[in-house]
This record gives sequence, structure tokens and C-alpha cells, in this order.
Amino acid sequence: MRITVETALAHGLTAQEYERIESTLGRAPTIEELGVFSVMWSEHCSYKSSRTYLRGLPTSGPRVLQGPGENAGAIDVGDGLAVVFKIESHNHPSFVEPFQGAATGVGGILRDIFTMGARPIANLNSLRFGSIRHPRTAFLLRGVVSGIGHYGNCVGVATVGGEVAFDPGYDHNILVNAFTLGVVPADRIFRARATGIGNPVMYVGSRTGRDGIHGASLLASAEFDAESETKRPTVQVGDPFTEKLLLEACLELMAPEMSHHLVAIQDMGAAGLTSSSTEMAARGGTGIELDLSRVPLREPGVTPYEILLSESQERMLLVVRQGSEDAVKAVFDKWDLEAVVIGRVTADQRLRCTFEDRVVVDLPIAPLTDEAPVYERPVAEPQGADEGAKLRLGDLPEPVDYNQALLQLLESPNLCSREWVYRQYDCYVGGGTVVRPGSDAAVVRLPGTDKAVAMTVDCNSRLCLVDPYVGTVSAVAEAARNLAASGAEPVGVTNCLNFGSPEKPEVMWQFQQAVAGLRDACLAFGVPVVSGNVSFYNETEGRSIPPTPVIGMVGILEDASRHVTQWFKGEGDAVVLLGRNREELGCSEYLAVVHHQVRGGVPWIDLEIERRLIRAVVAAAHEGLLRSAHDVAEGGLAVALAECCISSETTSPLGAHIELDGGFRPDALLFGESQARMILSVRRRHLTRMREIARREDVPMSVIGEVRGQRLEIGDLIGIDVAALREAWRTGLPRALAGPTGS
Amino acid sequence: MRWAVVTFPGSNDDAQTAYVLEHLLGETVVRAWHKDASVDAVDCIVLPGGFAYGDYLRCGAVARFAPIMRAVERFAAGGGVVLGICNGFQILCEAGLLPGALIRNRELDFLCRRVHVRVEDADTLFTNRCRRGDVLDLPVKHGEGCYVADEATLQALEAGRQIVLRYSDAGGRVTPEANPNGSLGAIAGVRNARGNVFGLMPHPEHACEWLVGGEDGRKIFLSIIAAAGGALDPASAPTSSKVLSGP
Amino acid sequence: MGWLARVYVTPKTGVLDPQGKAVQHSLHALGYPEVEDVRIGKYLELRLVDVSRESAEVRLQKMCEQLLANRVIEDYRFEIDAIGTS
Amino acid sequence: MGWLARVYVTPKTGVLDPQGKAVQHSLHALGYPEVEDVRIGKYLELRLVDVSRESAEVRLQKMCEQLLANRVIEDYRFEIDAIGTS
Ligand SMILES: Nc1ncnc2c1ncn2[C@@H]1O[C@H](COP(=O)(O)OP(=O)(O)O)[C@@H](O)[C@H]1O
Ligand SMILES: [Mg+2]
Repeated sequence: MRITVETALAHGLTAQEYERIESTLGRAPTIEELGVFSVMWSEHCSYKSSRTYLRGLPTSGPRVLQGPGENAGAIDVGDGLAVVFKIESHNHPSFVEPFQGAATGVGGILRDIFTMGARPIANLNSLRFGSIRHPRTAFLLRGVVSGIGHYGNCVGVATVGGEVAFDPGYDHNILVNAFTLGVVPADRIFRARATGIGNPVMYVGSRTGRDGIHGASLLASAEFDAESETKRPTVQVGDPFTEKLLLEACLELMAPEMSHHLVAIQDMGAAGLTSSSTEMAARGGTGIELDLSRVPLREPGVTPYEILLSESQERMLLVVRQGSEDAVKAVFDKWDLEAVVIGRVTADQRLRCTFEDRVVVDLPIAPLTDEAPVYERPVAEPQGADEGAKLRLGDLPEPVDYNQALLQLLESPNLCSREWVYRQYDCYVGGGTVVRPGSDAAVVRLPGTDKAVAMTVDCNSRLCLVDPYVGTVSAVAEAARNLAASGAEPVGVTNCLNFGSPEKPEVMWQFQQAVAGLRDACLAFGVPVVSGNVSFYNETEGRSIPPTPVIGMVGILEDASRHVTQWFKGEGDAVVLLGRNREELGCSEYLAVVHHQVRGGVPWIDLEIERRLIRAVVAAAHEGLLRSAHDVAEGGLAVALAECCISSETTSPLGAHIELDGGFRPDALLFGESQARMILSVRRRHLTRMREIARREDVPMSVIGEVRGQRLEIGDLIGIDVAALREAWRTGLPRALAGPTGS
Repeated sequence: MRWAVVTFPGSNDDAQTAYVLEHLLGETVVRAWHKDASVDAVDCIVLPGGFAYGDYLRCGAVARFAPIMRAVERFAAGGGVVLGICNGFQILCEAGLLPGALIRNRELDFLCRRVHVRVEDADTLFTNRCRRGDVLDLPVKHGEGCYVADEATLQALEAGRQIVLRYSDAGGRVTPEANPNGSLGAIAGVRNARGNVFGLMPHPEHACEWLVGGEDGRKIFLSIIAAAGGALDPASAPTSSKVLSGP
Repeated sequence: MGWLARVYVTPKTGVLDPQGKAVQHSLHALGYPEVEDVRIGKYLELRLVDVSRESAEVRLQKMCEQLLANRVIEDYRFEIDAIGTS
Repeated sequence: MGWLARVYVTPKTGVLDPQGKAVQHSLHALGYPEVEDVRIGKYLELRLVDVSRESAEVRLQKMCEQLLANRVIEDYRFEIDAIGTS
């Protein structure tokens, strides 16, 4: 086959990129080589549009054992242990086939974690769908949730939290971001560096089929249109059972008695064999030679091109010590997995692949990796932020009935209980789950210690659309507040930056702003970014999604028994508000749900204040003062208070009597989404100590009421039985989904 | 006493079960591998939760042919105590060691939540530390937990007092709402006619510690220990102060 | 008068069928080496009433496309036979 | 020379079929009131080689009884057809 610039264009490369390939090689590439370039230079693998920005993120700190650059980041949590975590997108595959797309997304992120030698102990997921009324939303939601559950439950890793949001901006491009956290002894983290000239390269796990050729890499690197629906790649089907075997076998191989056999290990994710071999060689400063005819195949007739680009799941690439082949094979035999030597490490820093004695690829490594194109894409702030989107509070009528407004909010898709989602996830397996889904952050005990990690994923894309910088800062702040509300001190961040096409200057501006926000917020909180993922081209027929920088944050509790949950615990406790109420309604759920408007500026945020709030709450939790803690987020104070009353899965709801003095519009007071606020409940006798801590950290504190009875009363504005609140909140999602369903 | 916890490929709760027995209850645990043809001398074999062999085709369908299952069958036939939790229960049904079958939940979806189960019979090897009518608070997590059997079998189960646990509300009332998966007769756990094999869908091993999931699950394990202490080997009965004090 | 429709839903060729693979593996272990390949799909029986055969065929095809099969990864086919009044 | 075996596994009459019920319900909601009943089972295709037809039949029945169907809740039937060498 003669390769021309047209072939390159059909592979998603540009004419300039093709020219660069030819001049690098001094010849035309083979079709296999072109395939290799196309995936390695895809946005997904090369980060060509985002790289320059990401360099500015704070990635170091005393606890950082591994920053960005490996399969996942690692944080030292003391006692000789490290946690390894990362978040990744699987957006397009999940839109094409929600069940398998989401399932294989979970599979991929799990492999990124155990590839580092860590045993995965917790999964989270961040999901965004179109309007709940969009005809495909119910089908997509059902498929995605059962796919995530199916995979995680079967592999046996607890899914302990996440977020779900609905917005018409995702009608044609949903987001499925999966997060996994694992634990490993701090001195036993594995890395993916192919070293030792002559060392064998082994292929383990499932056989290679024609799954997702040009799948994740190209799908995630080109926008979606009607045509791609017909050009559908063969969908990747996940096999969580094989993943479980692979997980156990790999961890067995990485255990102290065996690990001397292993030099490097990496999963075959997007761009499969190509990216795993190339990246391992690049990190090791070596080359790799592969005999593609030795790759185990699922069906006859798979071509070398397909073998190189296949995205079949549940496969790993290993570099082992010479002479260790049989020992390694024995481990995989035990778990009924295939393990085959398919190549070796070379000194010449080239990727060389043969197929039936024919050389099909012979490329220098550097142009595929470190020297891949990097683009400074044009950046332009969108002009004339629509005057109509300005919010004049004076024009907004106040609700006639505040009780009605609160009930309406509690049952609305973005605020109602997520129980319908998370009850499909095994949150118990592993035995460490201290705080299950349903509270601000999940808390999981670290095996063999009294410590626990807390984790959360957060983003409010409505804010990010109006102001991507402030929106991202707010997402980081919300994540930190969610951790603090659980009693944990934030220690590390991962992130998944979901945006439209980087070829659009406005999208690049959103991206630039978001990364700047991420950087500033992480610096302010002193939490490093240790891993992450960029997902561009989230658009359909020219319409980009709202910028969605999802923040995954991890915190530590030195004493797991000091964890805090968000719901009230007992009659007579004082209800305390930390932080200050402001007259802000911009971008709120209240505007959207009650007034059917999406407008206004973003809530004001001050990172120094946020930092002090976090410190105060963590200190109070540490001293055991907090009976409950809940951050105020979407829905504002009234929704947060209602959640404190009704959100316990195991105990019956409790009422509260609250008095608020805002001195401004009651709807802004009840439903405004001002930042830096937290609702605590505290035993009366601990109030004095709580005040001292608040004063020390310079955080405004007011006692706003008491846990009491079976009604939530807020001044003379709100008075509802908690049973009614609970009913509205718990049934919101199932009711919205009722009706015709997909299978 | 000595326990064997079996690991099938795809078992997920094997480590947790062993952890509870060893670290929380002070028992001796041997780990058995699905390819083993025999089990060490033990007093009880546990088939744990998970997705043995991926639960492909039907839950437990492939696992019942694992070599270790021949040993389990022999052990049970000799009167040995066998406990099957969730996937273990499914395997025991497929293997014919327990009557009935477990099919897809009534609502079809996988379901992870806390349930209450009422102790129907406290005069068993598995519930003697409870009283009849006691209500236990335990988690379930399964997609195929709907217990079915034909009419004759159900009658025989009733007549033979083989129904050990039923789903109920917190007050012990058996109601349709309290039944999480549509199981016939709200059956959550059954034993065989001889009384030495017991399977249940809820997970006692995830309810043995105050910090993670409560402590009601201990009663199942402590019952087995107590029974073994009485009948099998009184000398190895645990000193209960250690066993009973939670964290 | 009514119709019995039998619908066969199978994984598309090329799509991984982990279930079939597991069953094949297990049959080998049970001593059936002659089993060279296993694919597992769904089999549905639908009883249709008050429609003509032509209409039943057209509508069944729509049901398959809309709900019964997942066209991204599955193929389907069906047969329709007359049955007595139910 | 080999055999293609088609195995149909269906829920026994009287045994709950929650999936069939749900699909029927969805079909009604999608505007197919003519669907009076839905039962969902499994459809397996096995490729058998190096056996005679008689032997294939006998052995397939054994596979069904042993593994492919659970006789407590399911019925099965199968057909065998010759296929060219694969
Ligand atoms: N997709 C999901 N998977 C698992 N748990 C979820 C998911 N979405 C939400 N949850 C859980 O539901 C609870 C409420 O979520 P959310 O309202 O997003 O919390 P917050 O506003 O505090 O971030 C949390 O405990 C969260 O972990
Ligand atoms: Mg929160």
C-alpha cells in the first residue's frame, strides 16, 4: 500500500504532521508506521494542545512519591504506605455504547493503578448527562451506571462515591470519568521503564481482537458527528473476570518474593500495544523490538496494523529479567492467563516490529513521544458575555411558597438523592469502607492501620461556563470542603479536564483559564496535582460541552474513627454555620429549577478564606467535636440543612429549628450558593471549644439553631415534616427515570 | 476452631472473610484454592462472596465443577459444616447441596444496601447465638439474589424448618417492601435437611466491626464457633472476652 | 389467533464474548474437547395478538432495533409462527 | 467436517422471569400493546468437531444437563446441523 498525505488525513493527522513524519524518517512510512504515528500523535496520547499549560501545575510536595508522567500519581500517607490514584475519561465510548463504554472505562483506570503495584481499594465516578428530559438520557444513564457497577462489582473493588449532573449542554456528549485509588507500600511502587538491554518483553492477559481500533485515541481526539455513528469502531467489550485474574496475578508478581523478576509493567490502554511499548521504551531510554506474529489473537487474520492499534481490554505488557520468563509464566498460569514473550529491550532507542519475518515498523522512539508535536493553539476570550445573562435581583419575583420551592429543589435531578445510582455499586467489598456513598466524601480505612483516606470528585460546570477560572477554583474548594466535612486533611489532587475542540480559540481560552484556576487553587491549599487526564473534542456538530474540569481530591484521616458524616446525629445538638452568607443567586440551581433561568455571575470566592475554613473544620473533627459536618453547595443553605436532616441511610430523619438573619432577600439567603460555608452539628458542651477554633482560624461562626423534632423549621420561611422532605428527595431520580426504558 | 475459606477465581470476599475469622474472632483459617482436590482437616468450610469464574452463564454454574467442590461435597456428606455466603450460596444451590436456585433480582438491577433479616430458627448450627425472631442488620450486594424453588420444595423447607432467615423490616415484620429481591417466601437463608450446610445472601463478614458495617454479622460466625465448641471440639472454644469485645 | 415470535440475539462477530469463552473453557475442563467455539446470546419468545402477520413482522423488527437487541454489539433474527387463541 | 449446535435455554413455566416481565412492560410503554407475553432465555451456538452426529447428540444432552441449563429453573432443547470444515 502506497502511503500518501491522504492516507495520513484519513488517520486524523494533518498535512503538516505528515510532512514532519516524512522528513523525520527521510521516507514515506509504512501503513503500520502511519498507524503508530497517528495514535501516538493523537491528542489523547500526545497531549499536544495541553502540554504547555499542564507544565505550570504544582506537582511536588513533601508527600509526593510520584507526580504526573507515570500511569498514576502516588502520595505518601505515612506508616510506610502510599496511595496511588488517578481519574480518566471514557466519554465517547460511553456515548456509543453506555454499558460497555463505562465498564471498560473502569477497567482502564483500575489497570493504571495496579500497574503501579497498588491494590485498588476504591472507585469513584463523575458523570454528566444531558437534560433528564432528553429522550436518550434515561437510556444512557441506566447503561453507564450498570456498566460501572458490573465491572467494579465483579472485579471486587468498592465503588464508594461520585457525582452525577444533568445539563442540556451534555445532550449529545455525555461525560464518564472514572477514578481509582489503590494502596501500596511506599517503597514498592512500580514504574514503567523498559531497561536492561536484551530483557524479554512479555504480553499477558486477554487475546487481541479487532476491538476499538482507532478507538479511545481517535474517538477522543476528533469531534463527533453523524458520520462517526456509522463508522463505528468495533466496540470494546470488557471482561471484569479476566481483569480480576490479571489484577491478582500482577500483584502476586509484584510481591516481595517475586518482584525481582519484573523490570517494568504497563497496561495496554488507549492505542494498546503501540503506546505501552513506546512509552516504556521512552521512559527507560531504550528501544523495543516486537514480533507481532507472537501476539495471542482472538480470531484468525488480524493484521499487524490491527495488532498494533487494537484496544482489546485486560492486557498488560511486561519487561522481565532475562531468565525469569518461566517464573513469570508460572504466576500467570496459576491464574489461567496467557503470558507470552513477544520481544525484547534493545539499546537503539527504536521501536522495531516484525510480522512473519517482515519488518513492518522501524521508528525512532523520541519523535513518537518527547518530540511529538506540541501546539500553542490560538486563544481567544469569547466576546460580549451576553448582556441577557446578567442577573438583576430586583427583576426576580420571590417565590410565593418557600416550602414548595424547597421541595421542588430537593426532588430536582441535580439535587435529589443519588441512591438509585450508588445502590447498584458494591461499596462494601474489600471491607474498608467507613463512610459509604451518601455523605460529602467517601472514607476508606487503609488496610492494617487505623488511618483512612477520604476522597471526592467535584465540578460545577455551570460556574465553569460563566467563568472557567473561578469555576475551577470553586471546584477545587468544594472538593477540599467535602474532604474536610469528613474530617480529612486534603493531600493530593487528580483531575480530568473535559473540554470541546482545542482547535477553537474560545475552547483553548476556557482551558487556559481552568488550568490557571487549578494551579492557583492547588497552590493556595498546598495540595499537589499528582495525576490527571485531558479529554478534548467533547463536542457534537460543532457544539462544545460546558468546560468541565473534574477535580478528584484525596485526604487523610490519621484516626479513622474520627471520621464525620453529613447528617444530624441527635436531638439537642447545636447547629452551627461556619462562613458568611452573601446575597448571591447567580448560577444557582434555584434559578434553574424554580425560575427556569441560567444566568448571573459566579459566586464570590476567596482562597484564603476557604483555606481557613478547611483548617477549622479539620481541627474540630480531629478533636472529636463534630457530630456532623456538611458543606453548603448546590441548592444553598436550605438544601444543605434539609440534607443534614434526611440523608442518613440507616437512621430515621431528624428535624431542626433554625433562625437565620441575613438582612437580604430570603431566597438568596435560603438558596444562594455562596462559597466557603459549612453546617456543623455540635454538642452544646463543645460550643465553647468550637468557638475558640473558629476564632483561631478567623472563620465566622454562628449558632443558627438546634437539632430537634420531626420538622425542619427555618424562621417563618420554611416549615416541613422531614418525612415529606425525605420522600421528595429520595424518589426524585427514580421518578424522573420512570417510563420507557432501554434494555 | 479451624476454618477453610475457599478462593475461586473471581472470589471477592475471601480475604475479608478470612480477616474477620482470624483477626476479629481469633480463629484459625486455612485458605483453600479452587484447584485443590482436598481440604485440610477443618471444622467449617466457607464459600465466600464474589463472582466465581465471572458468574458467566449462571451464578455458580461453572464454580460447582471446580476440583475443590468434590472435597466440599465429601466434607458435607460426612456431616462437615459448610457456610455459603452470597456467591457461595449460589454455588451450593448449583451444586445441589442446597435446594432451590437464585435468579435475577425482581428489579433486575444489582442491589447494594442494608437489609434486616429475621431469625426464623435459632436452633441451628448457624444461629444458636440468636433468639428466634431476632432481627439482624446486614448488607446485601447482589444481582441474582431472588430465591426460587418449586412449591413442593418450599413446603418441604417449611416443614423441615430449613428456612433460617427471612427478609423483614427492622421490627421483624415480613413485608413486600422489606424483601429486596423478590425471593419467594422472603427467604434470605436456608439450610439443608441435615442441618450442616447453610447458605445466605446477606454478608455477615461485612458486619463484624463497629467502624465498617456494624456487628450483627458476628452472631452467625459465633454461632458456628459455639456449635463447634460444643459438638466438635470443646477445647478449642474461644475465650469469649476477646471474641466479643469490638473495637 | 395470535403469533409466537422467536427472537435470537447474538453477539456480533468480532465482538468479545467473555461468557462464551468462559463456557467453552469450562466444557473443556469437563471433558468435552470437541467444543471448538461457544457464542452466547439471548433467546426471546413473544406472544403477539391482534395483529396481522405482515404487521407483526414489521413491528417486531422495530422492537428488535429499539429495545430487544443492542445493535452496536449484537445481531438479531426472528421467526414468526401462528398459534391458536390464547 | 463439524456440527453447529444451537441450544435454547428457557425459564420453566411457573418460574419467575423478571426480565421478561420488564421487557414486556417496556414494549407496552414504547407502544407495542400487541405483545401479550415475553419470556427470555438463552441462546447458545456451539461448534463441535471430530465427533459423529450420534455422539454429538448424546454428549450435547449431557452438557446441557451438567452445565448449560439448571434443571431446577430452566428447560432446554437443541438442534444440530452439519457445517463445513472450519
Ligand atoms: N455516580 C456516583 N457514584 C457513586 N456515588 C455517587 C455518585 N454520584 C453521587 N454519589 C454519592 O452521592 C452523594 C451525594 O453526591 P453529591 O450531591 O454530588 O455530593 P456533594 O455535593 O457533597 O459533592 C455523595 O456521597 C456521592 O459520593
Ligand atoms: Mg458536599
